[in-house]
Amino acid sequence: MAKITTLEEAVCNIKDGMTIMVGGFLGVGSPLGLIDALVKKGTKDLTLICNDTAFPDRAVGKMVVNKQFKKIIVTHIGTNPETGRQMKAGELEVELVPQGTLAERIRAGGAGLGGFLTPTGLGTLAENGKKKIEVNGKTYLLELPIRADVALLRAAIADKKGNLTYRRAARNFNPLMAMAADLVIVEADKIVEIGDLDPDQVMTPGVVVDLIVPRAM
Amino acid sequence: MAKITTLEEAVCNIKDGMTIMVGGFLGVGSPLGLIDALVKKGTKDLTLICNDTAFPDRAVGKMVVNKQFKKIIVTHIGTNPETGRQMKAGELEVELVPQGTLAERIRAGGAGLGGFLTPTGLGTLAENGKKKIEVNGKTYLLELPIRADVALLRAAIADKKGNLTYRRAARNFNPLMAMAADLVIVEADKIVEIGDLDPDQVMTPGVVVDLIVPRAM
Amino acid sequence: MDKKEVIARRIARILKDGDVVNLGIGLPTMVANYIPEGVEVKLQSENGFVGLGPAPAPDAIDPDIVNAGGSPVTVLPGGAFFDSATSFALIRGGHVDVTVLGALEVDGHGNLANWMIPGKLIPGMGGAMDLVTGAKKVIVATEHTTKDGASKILKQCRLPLTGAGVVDLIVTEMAVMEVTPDGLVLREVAPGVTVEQVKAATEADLIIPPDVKVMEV
Amino acid sequence: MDKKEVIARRIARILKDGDVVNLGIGLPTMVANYIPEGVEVKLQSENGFVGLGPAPAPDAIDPDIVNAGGSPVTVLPGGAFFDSATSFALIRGGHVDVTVLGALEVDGHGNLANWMIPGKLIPGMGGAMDLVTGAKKVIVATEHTTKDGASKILKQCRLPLTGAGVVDLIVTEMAVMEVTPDGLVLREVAPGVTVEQVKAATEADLIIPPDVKVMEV
Repeated sequence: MAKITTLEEAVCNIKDGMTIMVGGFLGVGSPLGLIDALVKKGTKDLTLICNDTAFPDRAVGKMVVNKQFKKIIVTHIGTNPETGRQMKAGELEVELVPQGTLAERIRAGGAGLGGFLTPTGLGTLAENGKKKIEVNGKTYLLELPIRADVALLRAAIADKKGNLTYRRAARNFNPLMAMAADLVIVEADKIVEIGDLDPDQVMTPGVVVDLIVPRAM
Repeated sequence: MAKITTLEEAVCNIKDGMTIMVGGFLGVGSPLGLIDALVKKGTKDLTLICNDTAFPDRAVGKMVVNKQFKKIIVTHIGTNPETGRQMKAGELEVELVPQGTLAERIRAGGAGLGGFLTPTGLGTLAENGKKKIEVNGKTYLLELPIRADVALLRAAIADKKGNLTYRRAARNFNPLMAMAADLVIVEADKIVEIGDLDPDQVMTPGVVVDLIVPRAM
Repeated sequence: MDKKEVIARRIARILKDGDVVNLGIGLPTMVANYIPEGVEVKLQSENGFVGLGPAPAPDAIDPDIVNAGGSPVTVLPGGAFFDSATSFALIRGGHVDVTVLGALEVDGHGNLANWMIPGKLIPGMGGAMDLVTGAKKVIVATEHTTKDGASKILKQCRLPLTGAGVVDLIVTEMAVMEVTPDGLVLREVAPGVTVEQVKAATEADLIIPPDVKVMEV
Repeated sequence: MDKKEVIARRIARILKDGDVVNLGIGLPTMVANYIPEGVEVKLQSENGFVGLGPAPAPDAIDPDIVNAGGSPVTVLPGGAFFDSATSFALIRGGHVDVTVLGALEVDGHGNLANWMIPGKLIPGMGGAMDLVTGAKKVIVATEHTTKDGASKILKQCRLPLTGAGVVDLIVTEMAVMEVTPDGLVLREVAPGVTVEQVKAATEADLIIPPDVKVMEV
């Protein structure tokens, strides 16, 4: 059973040095209240797994500005100049991953797979350090699964068992990350009773969700 | 744009010797009308990719009885004695695949992946002929993607762009197979106008669907 | 009390409130009937849902809601349906706490054979190989001996394996045995059964600790 | 006519009715404005949907509906949202017919560089590496030369690649060029531009067939 709690209590589970996954794409679909609570708490030396670092004044971008990350694993940092500045200054380690590969690595982490073969990135810097495997005369990169200590997600609706739905393009990485972390914390726009969601329309089954907080803003 | 057609016209696309994927789990979620049309047409030497061979009088089980397959790739044949009989008599080649591996192979086929590493089947006959790959000290089997010429699916609702929803446990392999065949034919319980489905509730995007037929029974 | 009922009752008491549990077809399914008051487990069905409920009244059967054996069941409030890849992502990814399966043979090394008898019976592995690989705890529910009185708890499985070294606990009508790194440990004997009787009926070597308990059923 | 408009207009006329198309941020996005009457393309947005529609009126912005650049857009009737893994399954799996991307450099071997300038600008690859790998047709939309007048159509890319040998067609304000196994073929020149002018502005070797056409824009 997922437990309903507050933003402040929820982020107490995140300790210095942990790896966190945060849903969202340029902040759309990110759990903004949880992020603000983390900014306030000042948790540091975190590793971030996220699509991007958003903008300096938005979503995980605020945590970049607040220097809470020692490493980030993302597909794109172009919208947040502070990320690039910290990277160049040697203050932040940045691992850039092709977006489809990042999504699939997170999925593999949640699905108990040891990795997957993708053609993406062949002949580019994305090859570096990766094993190449040939299958039926075609070459692929072996990409490895990725998991986090904590996933921070935004849902549109959560029922009290933790079943989730997402809205529009705010879905993005959220359902994948829900499967791939030891602790899954969801900020939900709306919390409903058990039975209020049609079981066909649940996008993340509640069995993987640990904590739910009502949306902050 | 998906085209709405008849059962008979739809199955004309399936030629002797082709590989077909058929949705369903013990017949639940199988496109029963399309299967009956194929039985009537008598298309033969087919290769089947499906969870199971259902029952002698139900779903793809009827096609087994009608001797339309030269090979089947399934997870389970125990509910259809005719499958076992043909296998023992050397009339039918049977490749048994663990269910999670079959699902993932179909998904990989539709997602452009060259394969994936799974711990399932290690130390069993499922290892046979497969490459083993070690990742971080753990051993996995390399499983390869699988695709078909044609996928035959059952949906609950299709809109006229081919967007699909499935109902209850009739979903099973259908959304995976929708991505993994050159031609995708859907038997839909109900066909609705474009715009009638909420874009959040679509389970298979219409861009992968080719033909829709109204449910036969 | 019937042998099967003894086994099902004992296993039911192992399940903890909140556990996500997958029950195999046959004897394992009976476990659901004996779950203690106040313990709520979430039953996962590998054909694609969590929240599996009891069989419906004959006039309330929904043909799209079946368990992995194809029998009509219900979905409880707060349940959720998903496709086969997601179902096995849950299973392989360690999101299922307990799986209970039957056995043709099981041994002291935690090996399990339950999917084929070469030349005789080849039903297929269905989802069993994934379940024994992915579930956090694997419990084998089996009668202690075959109809002919031969032990099913062997020194070493002779039939093709479903999984190698995967079993945690074996529960029979005579005993509860735990697979440990040191070997198979006898934890409990059924009421009225002696340790000597269990040893005599067991081909595997049993470690007998000083505190063997009497099984509560 | 503005250079960018020339390029966008020319590419728009390449798209066929029913094509699934992914348009990169910036110039490629402009292509959507010039799609000919009677041609309906389905725009895919890698952050998770198909059926991307035009920007909304300022008072009709839905913060959860943005394109891959984070700008507010709309969803057309018959659109569908999905998670990032599904989005890239569509892209990598060959379900996207055409992708249009910008370039920092592109060369006669079909190599494309558009994601970083070492030591200067490292925005990241986002979804570009997957798009060039997976889409059936890769069209580069770029001005022919840099602001300093240097050719962007090189003999060999010097910047880190986004994809190796992936580009099918290059469209600039001066010319349409096709990447073939024999080399880069000049197919069209813009009205008022001579073949000699194109050759002078192009570092790559151009194959000039006898039937170079005048670009219709």
